[in-house]
Amino acid sequence: MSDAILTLSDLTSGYGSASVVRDVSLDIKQGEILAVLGKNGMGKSTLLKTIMGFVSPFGGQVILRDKNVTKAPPHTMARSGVAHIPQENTLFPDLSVEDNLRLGVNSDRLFRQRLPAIEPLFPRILERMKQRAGTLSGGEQKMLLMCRGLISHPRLMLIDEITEGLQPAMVDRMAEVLVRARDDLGISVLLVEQHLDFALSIANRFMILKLGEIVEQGVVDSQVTSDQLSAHLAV
Amino acid sequence: MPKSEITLSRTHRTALVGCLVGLCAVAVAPFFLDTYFTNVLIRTLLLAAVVMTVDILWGYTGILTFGQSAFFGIGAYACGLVFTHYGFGPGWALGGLALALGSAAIVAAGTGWLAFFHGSSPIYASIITLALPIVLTQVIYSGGSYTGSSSGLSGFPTYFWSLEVWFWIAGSFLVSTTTAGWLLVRSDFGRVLVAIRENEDRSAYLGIPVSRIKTMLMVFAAMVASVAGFAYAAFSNVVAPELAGFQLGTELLIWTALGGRATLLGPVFAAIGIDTMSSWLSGAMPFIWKLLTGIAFVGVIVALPRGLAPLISGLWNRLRPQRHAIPFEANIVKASATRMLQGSFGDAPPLRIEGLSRRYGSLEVLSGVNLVGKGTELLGVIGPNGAGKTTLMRCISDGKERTTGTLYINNVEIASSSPQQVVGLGVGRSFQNTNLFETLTVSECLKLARYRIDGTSLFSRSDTIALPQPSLDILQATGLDKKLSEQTQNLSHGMKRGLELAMVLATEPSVLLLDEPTAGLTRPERMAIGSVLTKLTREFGLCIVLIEHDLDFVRAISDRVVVLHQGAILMEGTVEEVVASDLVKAVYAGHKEEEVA
Amino acid sequence: MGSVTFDILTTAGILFVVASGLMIILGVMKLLNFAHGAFLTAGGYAAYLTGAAGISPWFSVPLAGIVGVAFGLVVERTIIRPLYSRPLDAILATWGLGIVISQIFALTFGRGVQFAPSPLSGTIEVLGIEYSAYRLAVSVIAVLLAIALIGLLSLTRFGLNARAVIVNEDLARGLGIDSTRVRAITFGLGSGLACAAGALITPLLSVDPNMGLPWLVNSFMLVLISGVSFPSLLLASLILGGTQVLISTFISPILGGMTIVVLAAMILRLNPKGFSRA
Amino acid sequence: MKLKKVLVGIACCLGMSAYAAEPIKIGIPVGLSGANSVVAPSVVQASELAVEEINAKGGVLGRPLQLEIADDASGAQGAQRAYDSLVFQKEVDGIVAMETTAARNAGLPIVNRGRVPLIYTSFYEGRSCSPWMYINAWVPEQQVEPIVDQFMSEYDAKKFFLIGSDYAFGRGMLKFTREYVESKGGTVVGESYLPIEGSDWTAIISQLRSANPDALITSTSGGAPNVTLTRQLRSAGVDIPYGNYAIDEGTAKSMGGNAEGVYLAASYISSLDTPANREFLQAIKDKFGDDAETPNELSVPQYDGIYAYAAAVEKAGSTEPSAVIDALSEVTVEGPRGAIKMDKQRHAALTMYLGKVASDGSVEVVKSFKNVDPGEQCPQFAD
Repeated sequence: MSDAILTLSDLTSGYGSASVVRDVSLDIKQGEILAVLGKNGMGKSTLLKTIMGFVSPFGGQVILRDKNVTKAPPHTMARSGVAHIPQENTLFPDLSVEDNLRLGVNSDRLFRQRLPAIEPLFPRILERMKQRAGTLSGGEQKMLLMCRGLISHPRLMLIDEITEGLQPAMVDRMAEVLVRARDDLGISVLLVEQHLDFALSIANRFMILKLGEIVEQGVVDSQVTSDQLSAHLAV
Repeated sequence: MPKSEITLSRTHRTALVGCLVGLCAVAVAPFFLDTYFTNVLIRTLLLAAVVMTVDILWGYTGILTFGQSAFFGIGAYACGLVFTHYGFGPGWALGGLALALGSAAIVAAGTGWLAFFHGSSPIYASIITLALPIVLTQVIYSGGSYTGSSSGLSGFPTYFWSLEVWFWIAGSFLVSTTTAGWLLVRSDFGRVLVAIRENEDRSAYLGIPVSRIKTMLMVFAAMVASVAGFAYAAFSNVVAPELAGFQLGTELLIWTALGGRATLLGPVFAAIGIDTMSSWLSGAMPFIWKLLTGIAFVGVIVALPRGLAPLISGLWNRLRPQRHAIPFEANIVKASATRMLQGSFGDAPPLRIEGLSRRYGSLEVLSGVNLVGKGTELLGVIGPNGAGKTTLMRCISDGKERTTGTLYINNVEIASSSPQQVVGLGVGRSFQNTNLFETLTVSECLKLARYRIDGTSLFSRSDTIALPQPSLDILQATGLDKKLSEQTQNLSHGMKRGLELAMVLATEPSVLLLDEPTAGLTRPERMAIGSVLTKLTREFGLCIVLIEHDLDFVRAISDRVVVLHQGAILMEGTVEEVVASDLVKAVYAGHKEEEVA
Repeated sequence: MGSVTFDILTTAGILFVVASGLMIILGVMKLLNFAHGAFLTAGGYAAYLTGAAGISPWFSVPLAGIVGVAFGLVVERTIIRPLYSRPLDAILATWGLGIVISQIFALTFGRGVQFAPSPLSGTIEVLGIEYSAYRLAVSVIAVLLAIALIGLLSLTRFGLNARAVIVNEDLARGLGIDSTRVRAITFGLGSGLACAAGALITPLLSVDPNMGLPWLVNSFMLVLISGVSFPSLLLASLILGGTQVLISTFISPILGGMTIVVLAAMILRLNPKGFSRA
Repeated sequence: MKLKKVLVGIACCLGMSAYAAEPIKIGIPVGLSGANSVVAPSVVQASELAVEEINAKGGVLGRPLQLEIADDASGAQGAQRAYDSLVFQKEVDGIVAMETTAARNAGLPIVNRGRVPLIYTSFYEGRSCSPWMYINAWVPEQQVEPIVDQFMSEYDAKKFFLIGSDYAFGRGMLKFTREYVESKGGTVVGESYLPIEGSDWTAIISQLRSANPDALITSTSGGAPNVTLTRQLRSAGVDIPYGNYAIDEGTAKSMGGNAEGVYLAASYISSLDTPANREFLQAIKDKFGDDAETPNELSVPQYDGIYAYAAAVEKAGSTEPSAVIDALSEVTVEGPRGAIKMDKQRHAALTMYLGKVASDGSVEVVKSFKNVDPGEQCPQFAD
């Protein structure tokens, strides 16, 4: 138990009367990337939102390092070291890049302290601090998201389809950032993805969500290839 | 409409009994009351009728109005002004009453025009109703000796009938208006009001003219209030600006809140009880009395939002022997010769979109979309999240949404039509989320959807709902036809989806916009919906635009697929073509070069 | 003509000061505070009490602000917080609160008119025109307040958090911003501003239990018409306040009294966004 | 109800053996809440004092007086409740009312219906007539003359500017003022009104300054509008002769220096140096001690009104309403304001005092005008 950063047990949640996530149990260890794969509408985003506290679960538990946080509100989760990078409405488009980054940290003092450490990872973002975030290109916005996530010094990141619409070079860049975050900083990642190659290139383990349930899971090694899994995920 | 029968419905029977009991009470009461109480009650009964209208506006329809006193004041001043300045007699009295009704109706219509339009916020509407009595009082003040300014008008000739007569007039006015109100809120139209309160937007998308209904309701409520005001002035022989003031308007709201909003009788009794009590107590402790009502008001709003009436009726229900509630059972019949079945709309395609774009500030969500939807065609719209699919739906169903572009529905340009007008052109839209009208039953929801075509009855409930064949099919396929008297909040997710679809179909659209109609459904449910959709296009000639993530589902039913990406159409073709396309694969898998678009 | 210009500028300043507390609450909390008038009154009594205690009138405004913040925090916790999901009920509850507050003042201080001393009296000559010194001072304070509020929202941490909550509350919460706390602080700040505004305008007026009421509807209109932006509020105060002064001076003060309400309602009817995009 | 009367009767017999008879009930509808609540306590005290004094001298026709006080909330609706309660529930014999015009107008139909003599004791805009009502306070005819005359003679004022609140009293007073000024050869260079709740006089003050009049006369509603106007005039540096119809001694005092130099006309000023007034002031102080309210232009007519009613009952020999109404025009009351007889078309000729506010807020009597006639108020009741 104790080496798991996050443990879910029999988590069920949804909206109104519809169960979108059903009996999901999983755990993530420190410094591990767990890829949750599945098509659109299979409950992946809802799973992240439930962990984060935006959606209250119908049943089951969310344990963050031995602490039951099933009913914790989102800001408490964020302050306990969980960084959520949602898929939609992710930035404040009318705020400057700098303000968006500042919102990743609780205090401006910490923000200034941590900024230099982040700089080498995202050189292009930091050149545009005064620009409005909405004017960044899609790829730059994704980078800004990662940057904002990392500057909060999270222990766990919940990342929702970060590669969507990214060009290959950017996807590689993103993979690099995530691997460094895991290996150098010991950050655990729950990675919701449709981009199989990307997910499998960095994840330690994977699981496949279908209609809200885990239908398959395993360790990512050379045996697991995207072709095998794509049966579940086929376009 | 069913032929009227001699037997009364249960609702009408209850209303009749209640009305008779009320009239009896009014008839005998003066003989048991002393002069003082009769005097106090005559005024209070008239005010209670106004409170009843506040409850219909606020409690049932969700229009928080501070301005109902203005119409009361208009009625009172119509009486005062006519009798003071023009003449007195039966003719003048009727003329004054007509003046009261007419000017109240005109002012209410103007207020409605100001306060209710598609996209106006409820807070804005409330402020307008607050401004109304303030402006009106100002006008009265500046009327000099014509309106009597601050002093009001007094001592004008009036009918000095005995107190009993006035009591009977006031009492029967209250009883009759309350009976009418009671029937109204229990009629099909009453359900429409509740629907507007619970989900104004969705009502508009079912083709219900929300703003017009609100305005009309305001006009009728204003007319009732003005008659009450007229009688008040004629009885008390006094009119003063405070009768039109917002203080009285707020008091009406307070009584409604304390009595229990949307209970109709609660506010009426609260008005009678509290106003009588305050006649007693405010003399003894004027400041404390106001303070206590203020505190009670805040307390009730925060802790007992439904007021005191539910507490009392709850107690009553526990005390009396349990009666079997007979659920309201509706008959579903097939609508005769519906538009859908007629099929033909000429040669023009049902849906034509030219150069559509939508910008939010600097963000361009849709740009230069051209699209034609033919009859008998199921057009799948796919694309990654954020591609602008839902925005596209919104632009088709609300003329005010798009930034540029032209849109034709059945060859009619939609210009800047409001959603209910677009529904009238033949567009039906279902939504992603399924929060329908929580407290309405399935049959009430279906009736709601037929509002545009079948209209609604003001004071009764029809037990027959005529639905087009496809709606019936959906009801059967999902088993909803067995649950017609169930409240929608108790339905399963799949059933809600089915109901949503059945409702949209009940509006008899020629273009059907479906936003992920199968999200969160089980496989058999999906298949059932899929076959209904296929049937809709093949047999009923509908043009369906379907947003869907599940490509298997799309493949099974769709003729043509449009891929939307970053607000523009990336490609168009059959499902097979699209699936085979590397471009689309790339978009979905995330390999796509940004430059491609 | 010159004094009319001053009338317009100072009226706009007063309107801005009076409406700013309402605006910040509406902006962040999407709540129209119907107790705003009562908060203005509370500020008036704070100024009166400060004067009665012999403290320099210059301190009455900050003192009123502090009292207002404390009171606002209590009100938010007890009355407002349970009603976040019921915005129309929140209107009613704050309205009821307004009644309660003014009755408490009536019970404590009586219905009579009280006075707060003015820190500045008489006139000063500006650009060759004798004009009321305190009105000019209020306008200067209004401009400073506008700068301070714009600065608060665009430069400070709290402002950043508040803007984040305004634009996208869920995202803000996901970033660790306790939106409940932001709302509470906002309500405190809004009521503090309202009380301070009450104390500020009191030397021009007088104090009685209903002194805030006449300001209420005009403030609502100004705030609704300017969206959530202090520059727009400044603009709206200038345009609507200016029209009011012009109509009052050249046509009739009685029509002038209705100008803001009627004009704002018409503008909002024709363009529901008002000045917010201006 | 009958039973209750009997019980009350028994209680009286047992409890107050000095008075074997049933008390005469006098209803006092007054604005305990609302705009008039500021002066209401002084009015109630004056009424209580009058009743106590009369009862101490053996009552009226051997019967004690008894007060029934009801709140009229300073408005029409409240007044209807108050009059309903007094006339039909408490069944009072007479009513002495210091009220707003709106409240009085609302009460009159009830008084007519219940046939109860009413003495109205508040100054007002004039010409309110009812077979059941008498008025013992001033009307415009009595108020306007002293101030305008003073401005014309002392300051040689020709151009007058008039400011008012937009309500019946404000308009009524200024209408009469305009007529009076013009009849005396002056001109009115401006007449401006603000809505009754309004307290921002900026625009009107600008109009005033550009009109450049010799004198200013204001008739606002009492309370906030009046004091804010005075304050804003002072801070705008207006220092022409200034007559104010709405100011009273208490307000002048509370305004401190702001009211200095303001002229007012009144039928009662507490600093009047007459034996009757000294006695009255002492009696108030003795009865109410520290809680005593300063008597004023509204409470003293109330005191007189109760004496007038008592005298009329005494003269009529019963509380029979029409007899009392007839007697009311014939009795003279010697009160703090001097001798007052309501024989001028239901109104009374009054001695008016022209006062000027001193720097400490107290009011100095500048001049007095003996027995100013109320003029043609209710010609239908002319004798």
